[in-house]
Amino acid sequence: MSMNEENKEFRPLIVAFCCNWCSYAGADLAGSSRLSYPADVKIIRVPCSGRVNPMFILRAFERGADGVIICGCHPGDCHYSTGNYYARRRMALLFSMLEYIGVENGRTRVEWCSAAEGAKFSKTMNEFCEKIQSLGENVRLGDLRCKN
Amino acid sequence: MSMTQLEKNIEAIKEMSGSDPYKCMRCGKCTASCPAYSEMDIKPHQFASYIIRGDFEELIESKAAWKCLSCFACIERCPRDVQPGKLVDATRQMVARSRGGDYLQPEEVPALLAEDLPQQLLVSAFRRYRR
Amino acid sequence: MQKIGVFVCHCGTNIAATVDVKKVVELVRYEPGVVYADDYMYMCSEAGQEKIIEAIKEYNLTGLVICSCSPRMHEKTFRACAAKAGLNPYMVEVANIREQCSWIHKDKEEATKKAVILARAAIAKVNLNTPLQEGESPVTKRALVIGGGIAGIQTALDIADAGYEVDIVEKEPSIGGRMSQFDKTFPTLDCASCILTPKMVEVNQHPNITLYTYSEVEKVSGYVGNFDVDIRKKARSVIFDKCTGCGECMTKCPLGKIGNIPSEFDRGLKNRPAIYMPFAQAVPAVPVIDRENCTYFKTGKCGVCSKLCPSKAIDYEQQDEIVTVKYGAIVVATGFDIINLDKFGEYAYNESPDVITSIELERLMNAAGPTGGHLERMSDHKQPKDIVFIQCVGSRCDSEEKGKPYCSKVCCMYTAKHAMLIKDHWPDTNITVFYIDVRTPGKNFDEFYRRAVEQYHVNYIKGQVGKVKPQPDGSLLVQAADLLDGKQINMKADMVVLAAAVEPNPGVRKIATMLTASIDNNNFLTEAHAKLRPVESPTAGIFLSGMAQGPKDIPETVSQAGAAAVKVIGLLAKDHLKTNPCTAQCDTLLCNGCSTCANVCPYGAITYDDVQVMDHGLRETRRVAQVNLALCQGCGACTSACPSGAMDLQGFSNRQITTEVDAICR
Amino acid sequence: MQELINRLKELLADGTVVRVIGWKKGDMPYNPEPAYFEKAEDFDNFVYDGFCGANLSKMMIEAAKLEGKTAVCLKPCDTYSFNQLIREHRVNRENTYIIGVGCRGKLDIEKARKAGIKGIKSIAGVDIEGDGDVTFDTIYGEKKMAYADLMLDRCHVCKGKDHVIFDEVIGESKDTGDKDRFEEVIKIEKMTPEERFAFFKSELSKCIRCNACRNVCPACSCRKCVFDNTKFDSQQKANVDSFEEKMFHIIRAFHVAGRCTDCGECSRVCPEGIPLHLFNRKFIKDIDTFYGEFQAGKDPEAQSPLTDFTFEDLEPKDAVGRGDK
Amino acid sequence: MKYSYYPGCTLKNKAQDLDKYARSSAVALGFELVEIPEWQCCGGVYPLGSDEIATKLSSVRALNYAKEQGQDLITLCSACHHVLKRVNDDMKNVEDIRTRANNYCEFDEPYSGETKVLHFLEVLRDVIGFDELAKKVVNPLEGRKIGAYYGCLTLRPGKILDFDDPENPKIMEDFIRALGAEPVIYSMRNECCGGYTALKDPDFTKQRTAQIFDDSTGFGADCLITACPLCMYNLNKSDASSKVPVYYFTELLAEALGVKEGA
Repeated sequence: MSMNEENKEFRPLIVAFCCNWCSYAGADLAGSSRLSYPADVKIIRVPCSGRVNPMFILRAFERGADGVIICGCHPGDCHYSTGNYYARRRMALLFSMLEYIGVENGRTRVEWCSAAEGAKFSKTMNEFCEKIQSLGENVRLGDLRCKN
Repeated sequence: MSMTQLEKNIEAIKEMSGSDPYKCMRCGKCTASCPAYSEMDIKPHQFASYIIRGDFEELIESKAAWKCLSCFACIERCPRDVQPGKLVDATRQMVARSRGGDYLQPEEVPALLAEDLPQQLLVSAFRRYRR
Repeated sequence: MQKIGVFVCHCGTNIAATVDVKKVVELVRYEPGVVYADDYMYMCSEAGQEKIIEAIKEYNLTGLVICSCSPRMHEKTFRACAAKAGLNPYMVEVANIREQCSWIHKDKEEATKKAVILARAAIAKVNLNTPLQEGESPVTKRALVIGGGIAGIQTALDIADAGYEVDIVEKEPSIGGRMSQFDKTFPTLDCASCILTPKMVEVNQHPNITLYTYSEVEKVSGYVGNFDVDIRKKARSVIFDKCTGCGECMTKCPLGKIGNIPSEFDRGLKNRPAIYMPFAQAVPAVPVIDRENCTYFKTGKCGVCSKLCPSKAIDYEQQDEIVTVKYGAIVVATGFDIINLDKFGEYAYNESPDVITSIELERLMNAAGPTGGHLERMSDHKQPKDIVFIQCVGSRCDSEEKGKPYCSKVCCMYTAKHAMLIKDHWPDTNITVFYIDVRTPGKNFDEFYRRAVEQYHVNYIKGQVGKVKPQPDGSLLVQAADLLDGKQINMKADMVVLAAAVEPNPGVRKIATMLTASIDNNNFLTEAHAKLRPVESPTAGIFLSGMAQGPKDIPETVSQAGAAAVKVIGLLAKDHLKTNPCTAQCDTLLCNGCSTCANVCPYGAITYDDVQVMDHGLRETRRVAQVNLALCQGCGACTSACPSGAMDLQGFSNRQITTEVDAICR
Repeated sequence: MQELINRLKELLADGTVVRVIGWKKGDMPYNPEPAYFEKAEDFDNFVYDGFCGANLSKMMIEAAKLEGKTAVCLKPCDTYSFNQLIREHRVNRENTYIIGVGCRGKLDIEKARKAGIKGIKSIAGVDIEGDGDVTFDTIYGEKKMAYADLMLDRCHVCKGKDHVIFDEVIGESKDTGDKDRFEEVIKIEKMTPEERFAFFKSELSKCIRCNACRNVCPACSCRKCVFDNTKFDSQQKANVDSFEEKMFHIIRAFHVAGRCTDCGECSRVCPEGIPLHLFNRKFIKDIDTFYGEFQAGKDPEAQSPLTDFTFEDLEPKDAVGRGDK
Repeated sequence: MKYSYYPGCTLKNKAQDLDKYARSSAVALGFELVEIPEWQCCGGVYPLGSDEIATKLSSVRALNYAKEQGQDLITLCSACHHVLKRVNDDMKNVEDIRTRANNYCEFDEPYSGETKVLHFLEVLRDVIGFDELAKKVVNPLEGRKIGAYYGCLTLRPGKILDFDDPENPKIMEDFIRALGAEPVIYSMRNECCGGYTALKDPDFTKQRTAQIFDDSTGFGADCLITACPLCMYNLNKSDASSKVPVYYFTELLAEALGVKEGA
């Protein structure tokens, strides 16, 4: 498919990690409410935002993702009590590091989204796609060793 | 988080006084403890709310700051660690720094001097009343 | 290599209108591992499931990918379907092409493309799926309740009434807890012992309840359904079966008259003998000897109680005894006490005997209390005319040094109660209450408080007290603020009552550690979910009842006790517990033994053991993580914390998620 | 140094320990290397001077498994690493005898080379007790450098002169810190994203994946590195290789975040001179700013910031763009 | 035992009694007060703004001097005690103040709160011990009922001064017992005398001191002791009907130790 589309306008590739209990359900609600967002977003279901290993995020970027978003239960609402608190620290540090090495801000995002927030989920994804669209293709994060 | 101008001013007072007026829960223990209560036009517990509202002018013009004994009773007993006495000190600083409105002028001193007056009194009055 | 079947659902037109279902089938057919791909109108229907079962049999499928609605909708259905055909249910993955694709996209080409990618990710994942077995663990049909106050009593009674055996462990010589010290209860003003004592008797007589009083939990091991608990029965020095509870020993103990042993139950307002029951209605009605103070134990001389006991029940040689019992569930109902007031010197609690705490006031008003229910000053035994109540002493403080950050919740109501009770008995008393806020959420609560003001004319003043000054004439000068009227108040009082903050029983920290139940900064036990699982600890099989979980009044405690009992009954009703197979697993060869994972596990499911491992022919003893599968809930926090990648999560393994990422980014 | 040698010999002789980990003379006066000493005569080669920068704590992971106690010489900053290893249950404290050795800053021969000193025959003034300049006897004659000018960068941000864990201390230490620990990090933070990217690109592209940083790092003590196991492979090793190649230093820095004591060994051993500590120090700075000051290894009981949280923690979105305000 | 001694301005002048009796008592108790050379006034008040540096420097210099001598620093005046302890706490715990103060002072080695500041009473309690002090008393003050007047600056802020329980102190009462007299406990003992407002509102301080005398004598005190020259001044100025004599605590100490005359 990709062959004949190369010259078309840039469409970002976005990976979304959603926790099973809140944000994945929020995404389902967005779906059943027909609140659309771009097809660029592909969701991976994880049990908890605390399950998201920074390796997964870096892996996605290295494989060509242009943006990665992690969605979890609101702080205080984690199905497993505390998973999102650890995720929050982990992601804060990772994002700050990515900024530090010169990656554009905004390619990564964390959003807390409950099972009832279908509208918020859709709005978040629309915003995020727009942001990535404006940043363009991810070049810097493809190779952090920066050899190429 | 972006701040309003008022919040920025309060932040500066927080910095200067080492005390956070937002922590005040209006229990009044400071006012209950204050030995100089009767002398003060703005009461100790009101310092926090005046600052939060941004009524700096009124604070600066009040007599209260000069009536506080700096006895630390409110600082010691405040359950919220607001330490109103420090806000009072900050007010004195605001006055001194903003307009040099010192409460004590050097030329007043000779008339006030008593023979057995200890140096400690003069020194501390100068510090408290003046920049 | 897996043999995967892919089934793409039309969901009527729900999917098919936006996703070219046929094209999806064509495009995924040649994905690695896929041996069969087909579509159908309604995959979840009877006929759709039949189609799946047939394909599994015909193509010997080892894995399934269903491209349909959300797994939250039908994952269970398709897993059951796979199981019907003899396939492990955990070999099924669902690609969500409805909620997360067809319903939100309009462009058919785009939606089809995305559906294919989602299918590919699911296929890649199934390639790495392994069959998982739900574990089973048996359930011991007996519950332990730690703490014999109203919370523990109610929980135990409810469990016992449902037909299960319950043991109560209480560290004091009698059950009854704080409530037994109270005089009356709000908002109805019924007498506390009138409603509590019958329950205490019921506990004692219930065939399903065993009481361990004067006992403590010593050690806990095991996990939900299978706890082993060591209980230390402290030596009572009185033979339980022989004692008739006649009380002769207590009346004759020489220390009762001349000794200076403050009664714990009466909060030191009265002394007690060395052999004692905390109070007259104690359950069990068997005294204990306080060995630290007993003359016989100190000097070897005396022995009056032994000589006088008509049933020869005194045994000075008795030793502590440890019993080990198995339980399926444990309820923590360790209750509360009030804080130490040493840090509040400004209220002169330590200087003046006429400054008392609310619990002391309860004792002073109680007909069975040290003054026989007559309210008097401890200094001169005169009846106080002017009484000042100070609220929030040690509650709502900012720093740990000062007090507690939380609202103790019960003080506003019991102070209104105290005020009204005093006015009922001695109407000419002047009562002033200094408060910061009066908090009365609860049924009939605000009405109760208003009654104190409107009918009893209790003087409520908004403002805290700065200092209580004992005066040369024996009165107390209360220096306070009236914030609403803008006044500093200096008033004389005969008695000052402090509403001291509540805090969890100090022993709870040790117990929580033994149970691996988490505890917050204030030593309150944490619930598994603040809203949805309020009576369960995050540690499976541990339940919470009463003040141990947070400040609450008696009605709330009783309802929470009942709720905890229901959860226990629900657990004990099962013969076996199914365990979630999507649990963490530790690769012992990779584990560093660093404990990082155990630090983030919310369920205490990870322990560390020294085990023998063979690593490249080398036999070594290593400290490695072990996951207790009965406790693990599969959140995966450990996997992200593990630096070496030794910890992995079944069903959501590192490789599975990585491969999904790869498939999406391909 | 003689006092240290005497004491070590004594410990061996009286059976307190059965071996010692210290430094032995290298082929040049500026490259001593870590070594085991088991007999009195081994000490003929023992050296402890300004060039003994190596952090020996990591060696204790294996050494403490051996029969009998091992004495290890640790400088003040090394003891932080050792403490961190205790926290992670990686060393057996019981089997370790810690000699806290004095330190007045460790030296970097590259500094001399950069100052144009070549053809070194011998070096004087690097003894642990002295406090004068360093004198190089070179084939071009005698050259002098101030001790501080020759110090490793990491010693300019010294953690202090105190050993945080030891059985005994021999020799005096000096706090050689005279620079702000985060000065370099702040400098980078102040660049534009493009400049930052260019900077790291030029640095990281030098990496030859020799693994020296990983091997020397006391926090990188996994039995098997995640890059060497197959836990994150999706299909085959080839894929992983490229991932590993590209992301190695970021992932490594993240893995040691909250555990790295900032001992600076990674940068010291890098044959390409990549300032790898800049990654670790960025994490440390962020942790300090976001969650309160934390020094790994200071208190073996303290909870690591990544396995801890507060309800009011900073949101990830507020962790970035801080420089823009 | 040698201590660095910071007398402060008032003790060199109006409160010479406080100073001289302390010196003679110290000799009798076997420790030495070595006056810091060229000390400067502490300012009498801890700086009002936490961002002020200059006003803290005289204290920092005195503290650093004691550190260089390897001695603890003793004060007698309650104001000096208050200021020195608070500045020392800043130097120990507030990085910004520490850095800036050190930048000004340029000591050989930066000062970061190493010196231990002790009030003379703390030395009696924690080093000598009140039981040991009692043994050295030659003229026990038997039959005297003495009220300790603490005031504010010796006690508060309690956390930083770490002198005694600020609401319910007992160090001076224990001291009185050690001298053989009976302490009188009354609640005004830690309430402010009016302090420096005596300069402009002498009537107010008179109200305060009257309350102090009323309360203490109500409980039976026949005299008061204090450690503060300013309290002493205000109490002496009182025209309360209940007024009783006020002494510096060191004067009674010297008397009990039998060294008052030679002082």
